[in-house]
Amino acid sequence: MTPRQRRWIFLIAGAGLVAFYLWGLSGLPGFGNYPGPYGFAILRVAVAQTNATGVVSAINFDYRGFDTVGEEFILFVAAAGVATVLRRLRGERERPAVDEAAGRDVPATSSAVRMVALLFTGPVVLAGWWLASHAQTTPSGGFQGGILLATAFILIYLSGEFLVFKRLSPADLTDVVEAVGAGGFVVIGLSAVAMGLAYLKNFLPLGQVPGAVSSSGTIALISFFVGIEVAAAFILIVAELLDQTLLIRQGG
Amino acid sequence: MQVFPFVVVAWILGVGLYGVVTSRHLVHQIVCLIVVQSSTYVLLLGVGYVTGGVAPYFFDVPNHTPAVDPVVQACALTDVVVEAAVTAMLLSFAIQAYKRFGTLDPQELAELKG
Amino acid sequence: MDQLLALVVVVPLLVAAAVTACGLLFRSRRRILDVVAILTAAAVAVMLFVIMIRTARGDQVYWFAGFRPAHGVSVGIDFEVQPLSAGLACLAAVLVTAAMTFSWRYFDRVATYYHALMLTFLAGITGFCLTGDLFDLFVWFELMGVSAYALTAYRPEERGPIQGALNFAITNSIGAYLSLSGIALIYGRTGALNMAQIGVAVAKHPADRLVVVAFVLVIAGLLIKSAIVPFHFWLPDAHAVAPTPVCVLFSGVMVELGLYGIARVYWSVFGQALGNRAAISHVFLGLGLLTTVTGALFCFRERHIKRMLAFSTISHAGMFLIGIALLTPLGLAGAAVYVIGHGLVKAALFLCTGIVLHRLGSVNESWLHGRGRPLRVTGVVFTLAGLGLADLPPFATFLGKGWIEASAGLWLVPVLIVCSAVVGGAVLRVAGGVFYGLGDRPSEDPQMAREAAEETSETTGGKDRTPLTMIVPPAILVVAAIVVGLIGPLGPAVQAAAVRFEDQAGYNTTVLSGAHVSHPVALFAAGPTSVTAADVLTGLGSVAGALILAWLALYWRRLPLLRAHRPNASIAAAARRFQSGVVNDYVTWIVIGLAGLGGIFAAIIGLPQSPALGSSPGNVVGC
Amino acid sequence: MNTLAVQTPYTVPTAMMEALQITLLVLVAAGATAVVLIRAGVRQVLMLSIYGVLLAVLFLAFQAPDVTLSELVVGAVVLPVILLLTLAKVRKREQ
Repeated sequence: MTPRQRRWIFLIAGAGLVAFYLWGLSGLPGFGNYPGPYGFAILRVAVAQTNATGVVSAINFDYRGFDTVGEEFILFVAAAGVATVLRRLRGERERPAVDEAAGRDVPATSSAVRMVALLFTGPVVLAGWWLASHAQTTPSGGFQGGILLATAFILIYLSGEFLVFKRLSPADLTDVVEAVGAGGFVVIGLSAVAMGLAYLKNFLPLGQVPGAVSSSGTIALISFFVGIEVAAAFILIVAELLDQTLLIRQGG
Repeated sequence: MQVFPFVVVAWILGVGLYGVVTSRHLVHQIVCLIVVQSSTYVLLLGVGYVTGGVAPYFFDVPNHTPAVDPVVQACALTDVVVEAAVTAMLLSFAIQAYKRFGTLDPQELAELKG
Repeated sequence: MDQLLALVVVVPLLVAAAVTACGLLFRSRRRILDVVAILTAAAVAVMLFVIMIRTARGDQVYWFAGFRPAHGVSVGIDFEVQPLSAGLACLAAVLVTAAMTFSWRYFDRVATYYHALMLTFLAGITGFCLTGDLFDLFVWFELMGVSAYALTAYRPEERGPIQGALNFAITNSIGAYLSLSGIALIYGRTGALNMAQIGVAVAKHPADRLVVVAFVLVIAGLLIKSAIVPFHFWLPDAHAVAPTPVCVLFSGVMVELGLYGIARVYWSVFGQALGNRAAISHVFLGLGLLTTVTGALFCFRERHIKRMLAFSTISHAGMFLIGIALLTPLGLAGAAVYVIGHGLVKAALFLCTGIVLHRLGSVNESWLHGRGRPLRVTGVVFTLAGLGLADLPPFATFLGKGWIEASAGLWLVPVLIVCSAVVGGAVLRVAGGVFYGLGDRPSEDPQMAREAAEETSETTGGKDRTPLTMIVPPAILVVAAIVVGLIGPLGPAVQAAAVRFEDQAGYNTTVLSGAHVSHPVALFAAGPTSVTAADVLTGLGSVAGALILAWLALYWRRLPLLRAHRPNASIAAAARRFQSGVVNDYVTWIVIGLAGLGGIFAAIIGLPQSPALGSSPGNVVGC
Repeated sequence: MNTLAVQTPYTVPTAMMEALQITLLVLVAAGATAVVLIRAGVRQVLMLSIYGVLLAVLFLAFQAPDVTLSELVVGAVVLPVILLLTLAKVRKREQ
C-alpha cells in the first residue's frame, strides 16, 4: 500500500471500527451510573477487612495483589529487555571524555536549571519515600513513590551531574536492587503459602488504628518492595538510554 | 453527559490509530501508541464513575460515604505501568533500528530489510 | 486448596528475580544459571502434569489471598484449572525446558537476562492458562507479550530481529489495548471481572450491542496473537528472526494460547449470552478456513526455512480454530490433541533448523541444497517431524486431526487434507533437498536470497559436530509426539475434558459456589474416538499427498508439462504486496479485519434494544 | 445510591463537577488530536507532556487521585524524558 492508499483505506475502515465501538459504548449504563457490584462490595468491606483507608491500595496490594505481581514483572521484563537490546555490542565504545567537554553528549544546561533541579532533588526523594510508605492511608503507594524516587535521579541528571548519576546507580547494583524488589514481593506471598494460607494472604496482624503506617499487615511491606522495584527499574531504563547518548560505533 | 465521555474515548482511540497508521517516524508512531492506550484509562475510569461519589479514600471522611468504583482505578494503575514498560521497550528498539538502518521511517525499514 | 496452582506461576517468577540478582556472582559461571533455569522449567512441567492428572477428577479453584466469593460476588482473583488449561501450560513448560536445554551450547554469550526472560515468559503463559479472572488474563497476556518482544530482539546487532520485534510489539500492543477496552466495556455493564460472574450476569438478558462489541474487542487481541488472517502479518516477520530456541515457543505454544484464550472467553463468559451458535460457528469456521489456506499457500512458496515454518504455523492455527469453531466436544478435543502433537513436532523442526544454522550457517533452502548430507541424525529427526506434520499415523497430529475431521462433516475434510498435504509437502521438500540432496538444485530467487542472507549464525566455534544437547531435545520431542498418539485411553479422557470445558453452567457453579460438578451437560453428543481404518486411510492419504507434492517441487523442472510454468510468480507478487513488512500496513489490516468482523457480528445477532440508559436510537451510530 | 447522603469537605455541586468534567474531556480530546497531528520531534514530546497533565487533571475530576499521581509522573515526566533521550540519540547521528 502506498501511504496515500493506506490513509484512505484507514479512514473508511477506521470509521467503521469507531462506529462499531461507539455502538457498543452506547449500551453502557451511562456515565456516573456505575452499576456495581464489585466496587461497592469492596467499598463495603475493605476498611474493616484491611484497616486501610486507601481502598485503591487495598485492592492493588491485597484483593487483587496477584495482578500487581504480574505488573511488577512486566516492568522487570521491560528493564531487562531494554538492557538486552541496548547492551554494548562489539564495535561500540564509549565516547572519549574530550567530546564531553565539547558539550556534545550531555545537553548543555543553564545554571538556573541546574540550581532548580538540585533544589528539587531533596524534596522529591522525601516525597517519594513518603508515598511509598503510606500506601494504605492516602492516594499513594509503592508505584507512585518508586517512580518519584526515580525522578529524583533524573533531576540529578538534569542538574548536569551525569557522573554523579552514574556513580549513584551503577547498572549492576541497580539490577540487584530491582530483582530484590520484585523477588521480595513474591517472597511475601510465599510466606503465606509456607503458613498454609492462600498465596498473598495478608498474614500479619492488623494494627489498631485504621490508616496508620503499620496498621494494614502486609500491605505496607508489599508497597515498600514495589517501590524499590519500580524505582530501580526506571533508573535502569533511563540509565541505559543515557548510556546510549555516550556510545559511538568504533571508527564512526 | 451520559455518553459524552465515551464519545471522547472512541475519538482518542480513532485518532491514535490514525496516527499509528499514517506515521512515517517510529518515535512518532510510539507516541501515537501511547495515545491509543490512553483511551483505555479514560474508559476504565469513565465506567467506574459514580455521580456525586467521593474518591475511595476514607482517611478524613466517614466510612460509608458514597464513593466511585476503586477497582477500575486499581486497573488503570496497572495499565499505566504497562504503558511505561511497553514504551521503554519500543524506544530501545527504535534506537537500535536507527543504528542498524540509519532511518526511522517504517516504510524504509521494511525496504532496507529486504 | 492446592498450593501447586499458585506455585506454577510464582516459582518461575522468583527464580527469574533470583537469577538476575545473582547475575553478578555467576557471570563467569554460566552453567550454574543454565542448570537452575532448566531445572525450574522442568519442575514447573512436572507440577503442571500433576495438576492436570488431579483435575481429571474435577476442576480446581484457587482463590488468591483467600478471598472467596460471597453471594455470587467475587472480590479477589481466582485460578480455575481444568485438564485442558493445565495440559496446554504443561506443553509450554516442556517446550521451555527443551528450548533451554538446546541453548546450552547455542548462544556464545548468553547474558543473564536470557534465562530471566524465558522464565517470565513461562510464568506469563501459565498465569494466562490458569486464570479465571478477565483482567488477570490481560496482565499475564501482557507479561507474556513483553517477554516475547524482548526475546525476539535478543540479537539486536542484526537488522531482521529489530524490525521483526518492532512489528510484533506494535501490532500486539494494539491488540492488547483493544482487549482491555473490551474488558472495561463488559465491566461497565456487569461490574465484575471474574469470568464466571460476568458469564452469569450477561446471560440474564439476551445479548445486546454492548455484549457483542465487548466480545469482538476482547478476542481482537487474541486473534492477533494467534495470527488468524488478516491479523497474521506480524508473525512471519517475528518468527523468522527470533533466536531459534525462542521460535520453538512462539510457534509451539504462543499462537495456540491466543486460540485457547478465545475458547476460554467464549465458553466461560460470552457463550450463553451470545446464543446463535450456528452463526458464530460459521463465522469462525470461515476465518479458520481462510487462515489455513493462506498459510499453506505462503508456506509452500517460502525458501527461508524459518519463515516457511512460521507460515505452516499460521496454516495450523487455522486448523485449530476450525476444530474449536465446530463447537463440539470432539472438535475441541481434536484441536487440543492436535495442538500438543503440532507443538512437539514443530518444536523439533525448529530445533533441527537451529542445528542446520549452527553447523552450516544458513537457513536458505536453495543454498543449503545437498549440503546437509553430513547431518544424518538431524536429517532423520527432521524428516520424521515433517511426516508428523503431514499427519502420519500414529503421530498425535494424526489423532487430533482425525477427530476434527470426524466432527467437521464432509465438506471441510478435503480442504483440511489438502492443506495438511501442502504444508507437509513443503517441509518434506526441504528435508529431501537439504539432507538427502534429492532433486535439482533450485535457482536462486533474489528476494529470498536477500531475506535468507540476513540470517547469520547465532553461534561461533564448535561447528564441526552437533552437540548432544542440541540433537537430543528434538529427538525426544518427536518420540513424545508418537507416544502421545499411542496412548490408548486418551480419546475418552480428552473428550470428557472438552465436554467440561464447554459446560458454562458447570464452570459457573464450580467457581462461584465451590461445588463439584460431577456430570457436566454435553451440548453436543460425544463422538466416537476410536481409530477406524478410514481414519488411517485419510491420514496416509495426506502423507502420500505431501510426498507427491514434495517430489513434484524437487523435480518439477524435469516434467514437460510444468517446465515453462512459474507457479511462484503470482504468489510472490501477492506476497510482496501483502507481507510488506511495513507495520502501518499491518495495523491497517487489523482495523479492516475488526471493522469487518464487527459488522458481521452486528448483522448475525438480531438484537433487541438494550434496556440501558443513554441508548435512545439517536445514539446508535452507523450500525 | 447515587444521591449524596453525606457532605464531605470534598463535595462539589454536581452541576459544577459536570461542567468541569466536560471542559476537561474536550481539552483531552483536543490534546490527543494535537499529539497525533504534530509530527515527530521535541514539540510533539512537549505536547505529550501537556496531554499527560490534562489527563491527570481529568482523572482528578473523575475522583481518582491515585491514577492522577501516576499519570502525572509517568505521562508528564518519565515518558517525555525517555522520549527526549531517544530523540537526542537519533538526532545526534543525523548531524
